[in-house]
Amino acid sequence: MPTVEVSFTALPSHVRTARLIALAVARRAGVDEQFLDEVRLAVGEACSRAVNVHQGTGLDAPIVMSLSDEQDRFSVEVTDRGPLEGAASAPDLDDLDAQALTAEAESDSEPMPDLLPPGFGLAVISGLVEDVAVTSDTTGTSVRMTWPATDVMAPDGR
Amino acid sequence: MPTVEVSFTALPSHVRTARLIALAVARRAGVDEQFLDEVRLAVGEACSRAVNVHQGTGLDAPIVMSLSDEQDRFSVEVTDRGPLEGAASAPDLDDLDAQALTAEAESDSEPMPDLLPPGFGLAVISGLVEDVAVTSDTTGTSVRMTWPATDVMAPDGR
Amino acid sequence: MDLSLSTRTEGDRTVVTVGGEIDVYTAPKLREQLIDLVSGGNYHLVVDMESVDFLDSTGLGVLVGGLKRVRAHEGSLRLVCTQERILKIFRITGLTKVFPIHATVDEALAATD
Amino acid sequence: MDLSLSTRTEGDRTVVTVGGEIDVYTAPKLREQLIDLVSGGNYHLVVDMESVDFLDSTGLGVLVGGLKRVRAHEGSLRLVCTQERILKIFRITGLTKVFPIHATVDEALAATD
Ligand SMILES: Nc1ncnc2c1ncn2[C@@H]1O[C@H](COP(=O)(O)OP(=O)(O)O)[C@@H](O)[C@H]1O
Ligand SMILES: Nc1ncnc2c1ncn2[C@@H]1O[C@H](COP(=O)(O)OP(=O)(O)O)[C@@H](O)[C@H]1O
Repeated sequence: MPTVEVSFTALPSHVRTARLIALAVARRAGVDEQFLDEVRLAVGEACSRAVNVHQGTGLDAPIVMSLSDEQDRFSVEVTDRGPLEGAASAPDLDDLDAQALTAEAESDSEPMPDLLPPGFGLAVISGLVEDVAVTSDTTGTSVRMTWPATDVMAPDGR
Repeated sequence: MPTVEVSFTALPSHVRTARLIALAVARRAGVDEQFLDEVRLAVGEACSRAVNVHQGTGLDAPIVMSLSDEQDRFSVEVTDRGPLEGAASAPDLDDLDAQALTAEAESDSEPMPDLLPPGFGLAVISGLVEDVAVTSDTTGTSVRMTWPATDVMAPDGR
Repeated sequence: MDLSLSTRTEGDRTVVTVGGEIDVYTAPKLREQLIDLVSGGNYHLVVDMESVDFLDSTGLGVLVGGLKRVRAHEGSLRLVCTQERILKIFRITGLTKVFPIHATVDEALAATD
Repeated sequence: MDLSLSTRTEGDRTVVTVGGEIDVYTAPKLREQLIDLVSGGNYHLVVDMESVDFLDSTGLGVLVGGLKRVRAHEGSLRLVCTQERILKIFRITGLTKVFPIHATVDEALAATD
């Protein structure tokens, strides 16, 4: 099983560590330089989202990030124990600017104008990464992102 | 709990990934440049040893590497599910050259002259790292190594 | 890399120079800075992002929050950014239509649209 | 970084130039190379480690194995290494007393002790 699993409690500082780890392993797995920024940003979004879900629902369980390096693909799967944002609330990216402007009218009454709509992180991931799969059931939600890689680490590659 | 856990099946290629991860996180945790080579080598030795133990005893369980960044210390603990090499077989480092030379006399009859004595990896770690603790019980063995760090990632450091 | 922040006044505008990573871990620090500025009566902000090397949606949220706060006082929030990898996230989220984005601090200071 | 290996002949000696990381993952490749050379009758080896950036005890084991193999044929195995971080592991394991370690390939080729 060519998978390494990283698990961490739902803290913002661990998101940075997870991002750093994913970036280092992606580079080592032969993911092309042109995709590394994408890996860094998308993994960060997926982990931030998971941390927010756990913190928001008071879940103590760890977030799990699995890194797989198979053949010519490098995948990162981030799994939490919480629910997926309802499809109803998933924002239309084309609409975000409109939403931002609308919200502004009521900004004085809004206690947290910094909060973007739920599902924003997932929308960014979808806008960024070509190969994304989001699955969710009663045990939790998982976001799996895949990038092309030259398999420099293949066991038969020596 | 400021700990990130990395788990991986007992394969040599994962030792490299674990080493890369430990190095990246150590650097991020503020471990001084002068210790980074030591972290890289010692973590590699600890993981190689654990992989050998699992492979040698046919254990399927993953190896677990825990990274903790607490106050001014950075610790890496590598845990396996196997036994510790008997103290009787632990080599005296000063003696290794003698052992190497002795073994050479019988090298033609030796099928694997590349194998260093069991406990060699642990001996290297002890020779290298100032703060090491090895514990072992019926559930497995763990090697914990600690280095000084400036706590750049402290949650209250922002 | 942690977040670095510094501010200076240029006429009626305040330039906030941000460096490092703006993410779920550091965004609260930037958020506080923007709130402090607005509370102190600084309603025309120029956020210089040329030294930012990472920005995620939490960071975007804080910038949108800052924009809402200054607009509540008829103010402005302009960004300075030429880095393609940072611009990309504004583009895919459609926020290029919300923020005036300038190539230099001078251009942002001179802008009046 | 993976292991790189190349060999060339200089008189009665064979120079093996090694680069990258010698560890539990790549050591088998170096081991095969040394076994092949000895099987092919090359008993005087110079292993140039100047481009090695990582060496662990598995790698040391392979070098010790190579030394045993050539000595079984009255041969020699000399190392070329000036990098402090690589030398350190030879020193803490006492293997500096087992391997002749030279500063340059030329010095290793000229050595006859
Ligand atoms: N734009 C980039 N593209 C690819 N790799 C990068 C980029 N920026 C930084 N890196 C690399 O990512 C790793 C982490 O960098 P970064 O996240 O910027 O620093 P930090 O780890 O302090 O947050 C480093 O190895 C760095 O060289
Ligand atoms: N001697 C060293 N001391 C500290 N860091 C190093 C050293 N050599 C390499 N590194 C760093 O360690 C990381 C992994 O490097 P290395 O292990 O040499 O390459 P690879 O990851 O391909 O094996 C890289 O970020 C590199 O910059």
